[in-house]
Amino acid sequence: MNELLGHVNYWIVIFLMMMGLYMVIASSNLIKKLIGISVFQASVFILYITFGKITEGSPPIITDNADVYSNPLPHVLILTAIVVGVATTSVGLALIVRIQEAYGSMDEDDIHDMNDNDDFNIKSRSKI
Amino acid sequence: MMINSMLSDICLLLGGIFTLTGAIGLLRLPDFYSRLHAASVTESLAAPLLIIGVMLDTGFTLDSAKLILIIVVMVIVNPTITHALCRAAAHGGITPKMQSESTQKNKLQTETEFSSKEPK
Amino acid sequence: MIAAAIVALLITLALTLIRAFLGPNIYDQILAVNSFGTKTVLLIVVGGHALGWFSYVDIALMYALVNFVGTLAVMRFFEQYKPQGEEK
Amino acid sequence: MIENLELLIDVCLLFFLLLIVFVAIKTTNLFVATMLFGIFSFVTALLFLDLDAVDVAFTEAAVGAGFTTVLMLSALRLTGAFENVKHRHSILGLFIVVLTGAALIYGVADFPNMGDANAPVHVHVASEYIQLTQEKIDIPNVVTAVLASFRGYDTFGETVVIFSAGVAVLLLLGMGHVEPKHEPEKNLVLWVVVKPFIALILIFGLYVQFHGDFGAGGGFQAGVIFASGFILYSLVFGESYARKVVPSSILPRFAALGVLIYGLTGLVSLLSDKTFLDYSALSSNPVSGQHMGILLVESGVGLAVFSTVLLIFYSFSGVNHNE
Repeated sequence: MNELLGHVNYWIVIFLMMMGLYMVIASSNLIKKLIGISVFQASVFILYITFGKITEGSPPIITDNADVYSNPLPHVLILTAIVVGVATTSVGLALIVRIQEAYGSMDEDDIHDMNDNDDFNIKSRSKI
Repeated sequence: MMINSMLSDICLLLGGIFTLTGAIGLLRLPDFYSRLHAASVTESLAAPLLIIGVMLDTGFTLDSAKLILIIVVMVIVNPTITHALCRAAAHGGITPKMQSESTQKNKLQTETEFSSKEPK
Repeated sequence: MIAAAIVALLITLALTLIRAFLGPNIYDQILAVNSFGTKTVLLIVVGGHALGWFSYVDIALMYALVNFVGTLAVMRFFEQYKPQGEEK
Repeated sequence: MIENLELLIDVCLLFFLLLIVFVAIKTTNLFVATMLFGIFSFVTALLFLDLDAVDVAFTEAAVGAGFTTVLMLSALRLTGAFENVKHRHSILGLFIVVLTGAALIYGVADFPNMGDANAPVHVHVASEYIQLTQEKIDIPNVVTAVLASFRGYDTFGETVVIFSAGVAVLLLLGMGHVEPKHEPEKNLVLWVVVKPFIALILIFGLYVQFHGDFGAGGGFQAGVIFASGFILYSLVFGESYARKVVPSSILPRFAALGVLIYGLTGLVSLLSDKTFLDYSALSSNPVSGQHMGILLVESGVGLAVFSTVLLIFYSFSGVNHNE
């Protein structure tokens, strides 16, 4: 029982991670792919924070009435990773907006079809 | 001190009951506008009750001032959101269930819907 | 008693989430999402008090503000999207 | 009792996350998927709070739930297509995902239990950081101390990454201009209610910025909160008014200034024969030098994050990037 409860966080995090991965593979829409990547990212964050947790520990802010503190290092790494993650997401969204402007579609399959079609290539090049 | 903790318990209990009622209403009521009512039960009644319950238990510190600020924020923000959402829905062409057809037929309709539409 | 309130809030969150998934139209879903945010704030206040989370009040205040901004953004962009959809 | 409650909240929230992602995969409406991602961030932040990571919860709530949702929604408006998303059922993809997942679950079996105080992560540098913070820096929040001082070089890199993301978005989209048809409708109730809230958000942002040494908070969070005050203004009153309050031309300069403040703080210690970003050089007393350095560096980070976030929001709210 103890073993089960101690590992349940890891298992659910792996489920989440795999759902994010499936979202990237299975949806052809680019924005949904980006959401899938963000879900994957968030599951990694949860995994790191789970490592840092100590039972009966308090947050790593020094007070008089606590002597066991959770590990501050994963917190620092994830704090900056979240902000960097949103910065990269915004660059990805900007790329998607440009793709939509050039091709008129955000669907990966449609874009591949258009790329195979020579007529479109000429048209889009002249447009860009 | 005794009275404080008793009052706090009562507030927390009432708040818990009201949040649950609101959520059940949000799930079971037949159309959008009535669900809006159910949701506002939580937001304007249960939220202050729960926060006051916590405040009575902590005693008066700097945190109490911030908790009062949270109550003020919630009491102002949530009706505003409800108003804006209601307006958007009315502009978006959502009609209340009762107005669409004659009252009697509608009464029957909602009753059958209530019995047939079990939450999953 | 505070444990009972926490359990009630968790059940409430689950029920609200179901409405957010089912919601026959988008307005129901926006309502459920906003309501979910409000209940999260309550869970932070009650849970933070019961479990002794550090500076939970600051975080609860920020959640309330962020929830407001988020819901306004959702409504604003949804309202503006509609006329374009009808043109097509 | 308290441990059981913590565990109950933890497991419930994780199941909520699974449900949310499952529905987000299924939905064909991008608008719904984006909103669900907003709640996903909220629940994640709550989970971080439950796992004792106060600062991370703060950041995730401000950045993930607040800013990312706004950003994705404005990108959806620019692209203009959000319904009937095609979903392909990929058997091969499912197979790969299940296989990877099974391998990971097999690997996880050796991990120490959650909350085990003797796990390998906790026996190394963590206790040193906590001890050294008390001795050398003397501020209560260990996360801020590690972030700004012990690993200050790392954080400098991250600030530069954020700055360059802002530059990249600017190169891709440009500032554009605001089209009148995109302006919001007049709504008197919103106008009246929102005005005091903008002041409240800005003051709260300053509080988070300067309270970061003692409680949860710091430059990253404060920058995003401060920016969301202006984002709120622009959502309710219209982008053209917001651009009159904060002109779009000064934002790139502010972002660069933030990074510059960070770098110059490091340079000062370099000039007085100490290593880069060793703040004890800033004052005759090493401990107060550390305090001063952390304050300077955090304000640099706050300024850079604020202007980059607002810059990205402006880029996504303008239209007609082609011309």
